[in-house]
Amino acid sequence: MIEKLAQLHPEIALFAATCIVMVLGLAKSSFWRGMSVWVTGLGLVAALVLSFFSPQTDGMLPNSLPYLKAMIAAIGLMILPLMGGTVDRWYERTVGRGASFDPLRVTRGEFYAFYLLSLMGVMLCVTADDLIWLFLALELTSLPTYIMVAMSTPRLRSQEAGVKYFFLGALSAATFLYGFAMLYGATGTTQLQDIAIHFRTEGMGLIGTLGLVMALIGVSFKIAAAPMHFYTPDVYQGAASPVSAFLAFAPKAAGFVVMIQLLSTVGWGWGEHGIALPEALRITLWVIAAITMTFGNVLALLQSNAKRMLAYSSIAHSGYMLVGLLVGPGQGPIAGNGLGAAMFYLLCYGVMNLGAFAVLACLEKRDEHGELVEIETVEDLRGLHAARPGLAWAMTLCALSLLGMPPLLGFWGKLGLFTSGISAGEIGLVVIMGLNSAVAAFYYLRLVRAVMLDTRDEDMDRPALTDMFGRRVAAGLSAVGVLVVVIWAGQLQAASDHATEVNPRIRQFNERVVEAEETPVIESIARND
Amino acid sequence: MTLLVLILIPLAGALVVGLSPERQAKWIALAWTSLALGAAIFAAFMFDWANPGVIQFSPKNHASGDLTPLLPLVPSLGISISLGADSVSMFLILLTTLLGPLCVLGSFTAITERVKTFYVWLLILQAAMTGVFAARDLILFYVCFEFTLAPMFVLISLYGSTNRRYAAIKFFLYTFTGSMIALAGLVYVAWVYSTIHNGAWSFDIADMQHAALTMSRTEQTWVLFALLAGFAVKVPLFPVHTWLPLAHTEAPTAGSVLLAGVLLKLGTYGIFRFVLPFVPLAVAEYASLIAIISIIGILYAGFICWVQTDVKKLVAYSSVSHLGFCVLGLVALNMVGGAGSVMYMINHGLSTGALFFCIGMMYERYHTRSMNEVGGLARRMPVWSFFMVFFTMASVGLPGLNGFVGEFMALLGTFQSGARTIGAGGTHGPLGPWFAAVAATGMIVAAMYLLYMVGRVVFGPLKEPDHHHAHETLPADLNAREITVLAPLAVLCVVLGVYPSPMLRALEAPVATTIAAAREASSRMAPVPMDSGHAEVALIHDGEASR
Amino acid sequence: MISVMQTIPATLASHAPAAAGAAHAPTAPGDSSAIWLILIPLLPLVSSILCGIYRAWGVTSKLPGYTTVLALAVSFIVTLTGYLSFGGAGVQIVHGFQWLNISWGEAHGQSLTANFSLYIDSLTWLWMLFVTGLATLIALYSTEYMSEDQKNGGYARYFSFFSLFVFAMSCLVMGDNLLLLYLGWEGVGLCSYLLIGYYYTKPAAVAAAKKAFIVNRIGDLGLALGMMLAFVEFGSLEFSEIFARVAEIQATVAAGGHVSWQIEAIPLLLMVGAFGKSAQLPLYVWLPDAMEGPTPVSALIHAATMVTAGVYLIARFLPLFALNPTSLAIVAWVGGLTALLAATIGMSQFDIKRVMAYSTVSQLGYMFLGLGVLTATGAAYHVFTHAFFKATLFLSCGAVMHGFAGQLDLRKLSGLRKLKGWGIVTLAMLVGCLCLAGFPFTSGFFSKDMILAEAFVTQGPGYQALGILALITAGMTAYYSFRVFFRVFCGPVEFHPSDDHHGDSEEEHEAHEDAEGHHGFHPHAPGWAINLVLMVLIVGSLAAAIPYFVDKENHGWVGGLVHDSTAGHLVLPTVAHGAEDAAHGAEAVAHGEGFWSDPHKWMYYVSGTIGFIGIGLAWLIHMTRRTEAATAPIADGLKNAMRPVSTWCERKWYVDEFYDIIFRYPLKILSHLFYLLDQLLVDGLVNFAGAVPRMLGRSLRPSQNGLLQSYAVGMGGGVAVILFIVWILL
Amino acid sequence: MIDTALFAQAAFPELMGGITLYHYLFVSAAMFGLGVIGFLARRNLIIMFLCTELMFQGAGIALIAFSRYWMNATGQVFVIFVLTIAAAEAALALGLVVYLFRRRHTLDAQAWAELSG
Repeated sequence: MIEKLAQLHPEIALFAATCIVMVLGLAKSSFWRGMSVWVTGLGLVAALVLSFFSPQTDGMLPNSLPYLKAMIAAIGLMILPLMGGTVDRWYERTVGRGASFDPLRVTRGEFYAFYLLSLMGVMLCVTADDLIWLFLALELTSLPTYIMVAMSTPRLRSQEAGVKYFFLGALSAATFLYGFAMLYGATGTTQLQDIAIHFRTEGMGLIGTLGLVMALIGVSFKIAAAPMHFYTPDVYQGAASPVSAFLAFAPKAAGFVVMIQLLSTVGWGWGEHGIALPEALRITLWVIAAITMTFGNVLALLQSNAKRMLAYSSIAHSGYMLVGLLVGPGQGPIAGNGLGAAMFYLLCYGVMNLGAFAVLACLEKRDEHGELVEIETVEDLRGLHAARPGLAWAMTLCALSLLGMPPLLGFWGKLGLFTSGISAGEIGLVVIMGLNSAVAAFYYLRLVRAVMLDTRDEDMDRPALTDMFGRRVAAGLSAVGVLVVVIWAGQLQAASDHATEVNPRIRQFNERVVEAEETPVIESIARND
Repeated sequence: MTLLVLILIPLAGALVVGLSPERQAKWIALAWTSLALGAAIFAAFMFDWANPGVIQFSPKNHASGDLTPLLPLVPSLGISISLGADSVSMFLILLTTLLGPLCVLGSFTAITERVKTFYVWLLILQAAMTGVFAARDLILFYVCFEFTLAPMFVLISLYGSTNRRYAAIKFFLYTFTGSMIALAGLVYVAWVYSTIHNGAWSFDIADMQHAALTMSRTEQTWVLFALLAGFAVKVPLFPVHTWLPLAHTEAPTAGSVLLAGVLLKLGTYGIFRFVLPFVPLAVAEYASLIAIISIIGILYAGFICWVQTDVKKLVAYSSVSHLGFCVLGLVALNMVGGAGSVMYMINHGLSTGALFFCIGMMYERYHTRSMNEVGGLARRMPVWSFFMVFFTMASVGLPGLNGFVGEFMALLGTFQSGARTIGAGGTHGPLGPWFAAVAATGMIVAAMYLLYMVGRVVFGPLKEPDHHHAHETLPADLNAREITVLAPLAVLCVVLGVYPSPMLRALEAPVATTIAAAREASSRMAPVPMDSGHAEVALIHDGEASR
Repeated sequence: MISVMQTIPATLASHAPAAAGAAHAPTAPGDSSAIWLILIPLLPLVSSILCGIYRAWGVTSKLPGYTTVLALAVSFIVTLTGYLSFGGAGVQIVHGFQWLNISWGEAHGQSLTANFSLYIDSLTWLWMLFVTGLATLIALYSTEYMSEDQKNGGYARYFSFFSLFVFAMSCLVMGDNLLLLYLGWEGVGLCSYLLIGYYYTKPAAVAAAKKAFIVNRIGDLGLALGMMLAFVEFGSLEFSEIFARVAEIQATVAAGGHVSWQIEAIPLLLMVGAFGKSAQLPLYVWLPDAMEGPTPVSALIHAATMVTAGVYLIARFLPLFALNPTSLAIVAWVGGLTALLAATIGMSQFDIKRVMAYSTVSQLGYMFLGLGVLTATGAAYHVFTHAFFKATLFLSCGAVMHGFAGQLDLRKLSGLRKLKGWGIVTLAMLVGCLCLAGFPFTSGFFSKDMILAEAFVTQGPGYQALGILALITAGMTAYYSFRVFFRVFCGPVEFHPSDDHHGDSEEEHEAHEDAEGHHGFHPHAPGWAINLVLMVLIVGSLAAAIPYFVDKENHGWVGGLVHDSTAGHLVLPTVAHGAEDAAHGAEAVAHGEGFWSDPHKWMYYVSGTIGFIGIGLAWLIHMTRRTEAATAPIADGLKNAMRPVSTWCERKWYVDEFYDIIFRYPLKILSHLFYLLDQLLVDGLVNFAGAVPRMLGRSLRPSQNGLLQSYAVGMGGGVAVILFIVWILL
Repeated sequence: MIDTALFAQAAFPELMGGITLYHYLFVSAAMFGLGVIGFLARRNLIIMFLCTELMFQGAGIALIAFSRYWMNATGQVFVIFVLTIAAAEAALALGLVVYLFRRRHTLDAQAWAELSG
């Protein structure tokens, strides 16, 4: 039991930080309330450090803990400076001007608590090796985000986004719960290992397959894949930019990890090369990936609103990562590993997407009611290079990296997907991905041109820079990351390949089954308790 | 190591220019590009011309003697920064580094606002282009090949003329889509390599060349069309050329010169370096198709030039027509054709680049490119007219100047390829005399449209736009700076026209190695019967080699 | 790049140039190659560059003129000494430097070598003598003729192009391989473009220059393809190798072998190049328009040297042509028909330079006829004599034009003979016309006679009819040459200066003219340079008859030269035609005795009488009862009588319009069509491909209508569809 | 010592033997279906939330049925967690609905359609 606990050290660190932050949030002196951000940061750093020491699990992805948890903590740390000043900035100002402090009105503590809880949920998904654990972890990831979206800005549109996100989230939760139920029904256990073995020995059966597919589709709500993508643009537009940035990474990471674990119960030992998913599942995922990519890119073309455009682009990027999932661990020791490529792309996407949202978060303008509001449309971004060259260069680098322009990080992520896609023989999907990134080039270039190349005639009101210094740090971090992380691209790719090795025991099991040699059922039941 | 220095100098220059004040930007840019040129010439001295076919300047590990990469980038995929150059790359690098300083010098008065950004991106573009020609690793080649898009996009968008935004977007998207498909083809070949070497990936050009030969004919056909999709757009070959006239008319002078001088050569260099060695069977089989496309391109673009009123669009279409010859020479699959097309790449870079300089100088004075508004400038600008007529004659392919050498050898290569049955001079190959005969009519069309342009712009009664007033800084005719831009190009045109044999000598070895596989494949096919008239290829046996 | 050039030769010196002067050239190889012969092409090049530099410095004195004359004179002297010291049967191969060589194997056909080196045999001496000689004279003539343009820098530009032309012509004639010949070929094309377009402010001149270059380019295409086929066939471009191969083929042919059709195709292609350059039937349209250039240019390029390049090419490769008798027949017939056509047009022109231009085309027709009927000697000799007397005619027309402010219309000039100072010009015109008409014992008479005689001797398809046609043309030539002489130089004195003066220096000239008013205008007689040159040319034209009598046994001095050169040895494939198989060229055995049976004998008298008839007719029509310059009653009467024919002749048989309708306009429409196609279809397709994602986006957009329930419907529907598909696929 | 397995069997005398696993699955599927249809059809936010609860309970019933079928307690443990999560969502949903009502004074889902396109 103790060694099981060792796997949860990072989560424990986060949980401790959550408790402290909750309390600090209500402190009387504004200094201590301000400290809640730093405690969150401290918690994340602790989690980052502890995650490197996390041992090997016997779940579906045995040695995925260090890489994935470190990635989640690191990207969480990069998003944190962006989060500063999202909630009750006005209330703090009024308190600063002497109004009496009313603990009920202060929400900053809860906000950071929710942030930490959600990240903890994602980490729990990584360590999960049981359906119940998965269900709880997924719910823990998404429930805090519903609230964060609703409370992110005092404007009406955040509430609308919150409503949509909550209700559709609940619908998807019910779907994948039902899927889990059917999986449990088909195999009699909720341990992923045993489900895998059961699928190996008795095959999947109707309920098993339908259950797995329903679970996959339910979870694909988190990564905004094809049928479940409807909420994304409205929620990203409604929520404040920092929260949208968070939404673009955390649930997506949780979604992908859970889908990998679910898919690895079935294993990639099928198909004529023995490296593909079962035919029905492969075709479904193929169709979902293709539709997701195309929907995301095609709809983003028409957008004049930058946040909606980045929302659609996040759908498209999920489509690209699905290609990696479809390919699976591949049979080559390293390069053919689709899962590794997908996880490495997730890291790249986390870094570069953050920058785009950060630049939007940095700028404010007065809307028709006269109050300061974050900028949204591409029109507001025009001529940024004249006023704020630093931010303009950050947006350009992130947009070009999202596009896949070679020397930047995005290209190396996409290259990993290309090589693994082709090595698995999915040339059709790879060509679709190529064409899609060409279509994507159009709207990313519109961003680059608006920011770098257009000039702004003076009479239009120029968006002012917010006083939140943290947001500019986040933008800077992301821009530098896009340029500098390329140097360690090799090591990171290798680490993510190593992390996504499907449990050798299952793998040998797969091979053994391929030779159709029977394993004694009793031995598996005995291990059950 | 020297090649890495060649790439880093322009990048360092870009950094320094970026930090320097706006006024000195152009002089610093000139200094750095000249430094790059000096380094390139020094590298040319160091290059061992005795055996030009060998890849030089790349570090060898002492034990096995084969090439070790400079700096491993993504070890799991075998991607590394490995540089090396044979004589073909050497010449193209020299062309790039020569055009660099000239472009900077040429745009002193042309670029007045946002000068710093212009020179920063110009230097980055030069670094990327040098990188392309020096890369021995496929992904490094692809990275630089793609990265030339960004500076060009900025140069056209910021410094172009009327509808530059549309031109920039179209240029970027067109090439980007093509190269995405080419990437799929290249990765496929790398994957074939990994299946042979049980999972060890490598993107080194030499390794992939060995692996590519084991591909079956159908695989090679798919890879051929994938690679062609990417490189044909860059050349540009006939159906995919519509971005070039738009990009040229909207690009600033320096942009146009580099676009015509070097960027178009990326496509032909790509075909030379990757398509011929990687997919010899498919090239041998589809060579006649590619030849037909390039011949259509020659005549089609030639006739279009004849009815143009915009000078820059005319010269742009002429590049489409001229590069048709270059590709024709490549697919002739013999030494004369191959060497001719490489010569053509360099000569076209010099003569068309110079033509764009001349048009740029005229544009600076009269702010119009339409031949209806301006004409008979010989009276007003005699020195400019001399250079204009000189470079027109070079690009028309007048013997004694450089255009002729490339054009004649490409045509002779096409003529003799597949004419082995006629006589001793013939070689095995997919094309034949009929191809050369039709392509040669392109020489007449070239004379028609180029003399039409010279007749309208240089000769004839003087006609100046009505609102024309003498330019404040520029004298009526060329000043010293402008002459120093054009003079070296003119001298080179003459030198390469009169004494190209050392260059041809240097090209023999690399061209031989590149076309060896494809030529051997085409000779295995039935020799093209001369009197059958059409180049119908009968396959003796299928090149199916099981993996 | 430049430094690379220096480093490369240092390490590459090992590649010795291909063995020049291969042992098995048809005639014994000359002794050590005299390197100083390189001076002949080099000097004009140097003077061209010098004049270019003068132009850059804005020199306005006559310095460029004199530099050119000096350079060409020295070059002529070098040619003369070269001829005198080497002139013999031998072939000189003088090696310059490696121009173009690349090799891909050791076997015979596996290397392309083309060097800047000279191949000098007797044919070359013949050509170079009159090229450099005439060039020097005409250069001297132009120093005065072009004097008005000294101020605006045109002078230096003119002489730079002039000497560049001579360089290109010498490369053409003395080239050691086909590629150098091609360089000269296109070089003279370029120089004729630049010189015709000398008065570039006149749109007509620019159009004429463009027309000349493009029509020449069409011819060059034929030459290029012929050259490539020759390389593929013979494995090399060098003359020594080619003639060696031809010798072998001649051996097989003599033994009754059959010549492959590729070898037969080579002469046909080379012929196209010759027709383009020497303005023969299909491609002659550019020569008459080339008169837009200054007159000395017309004299040198369009009468004496450039147009003979075609003749030189066929003469040089006569053994190759002989292998394919049909090609010779075509050459003969094209020559004959061109001569006839040009003569008919020449008779009806009023501009004396146009008349001379058409007479050049006609005389070239004769030369090709001569080559066609296998008398290379006759053709070469006619080239030699024609060069002199045509130059005389052109330069005297130039003197008239120079004197009368650009007036060239024979209806506006009359009785120049009686004006003071015009004696030499009249004499020159008279001698020129006599030689042109083939007046007995003039040089023209002997050279044309040899060609006419051969037409009746050689057996060939319809050669007799061709001979008769040639005789009729000879009559017409006599008529139109003396028509010009009588109308312009004889009869009542009357002259009207033309308004448009040649060249762009109109401003000063208007001032000069209006001050004087119409009758006050007095022509300024030619200066010393023009008169001197005309006198030399008169002597030259008359002296050109002398070579006919020297070295009698192989038809005169020219015959000797031709016999020693490669053109001398002809082997006719016996299969082609006629029983008579003896190699005809050299011996011309008179197969029957009797006066009428030997064409050579009766041709003297027949062509002489035809010449007289022509001159008499010209006198009758143009001199009797003519009171003023404008009208000649009988001529005008005759013209109205044959109304349709004369107008057709005057309108140059509408050939230009015919070409426009057949080629230019359809191509123009085609290119507009292509441009439209390019913008609509090709670009349209690309834009459509660009718009597809946008359209797809617009159709999918309603799915995001903001309603919570519609999203739920989408999601639920999606799940149901996927489950259904999976259920089916299971 | 009574064998628990037998005891369970005994609790269902033959008379009621007719009810098999598939009846339960049918009921749970029906509840799940009704939940989805209710979610789509009704416009009131609270009703829609109740429909999601219905779907959760549907899944719960399925779990209980399977637990009975596989004779192990995992299913029931799962249901307990499902109930806790459902409770958490209920708290959150009602909090959200109250907050919305105060802002928009209506519970109609159609009211929230500002963000679109």
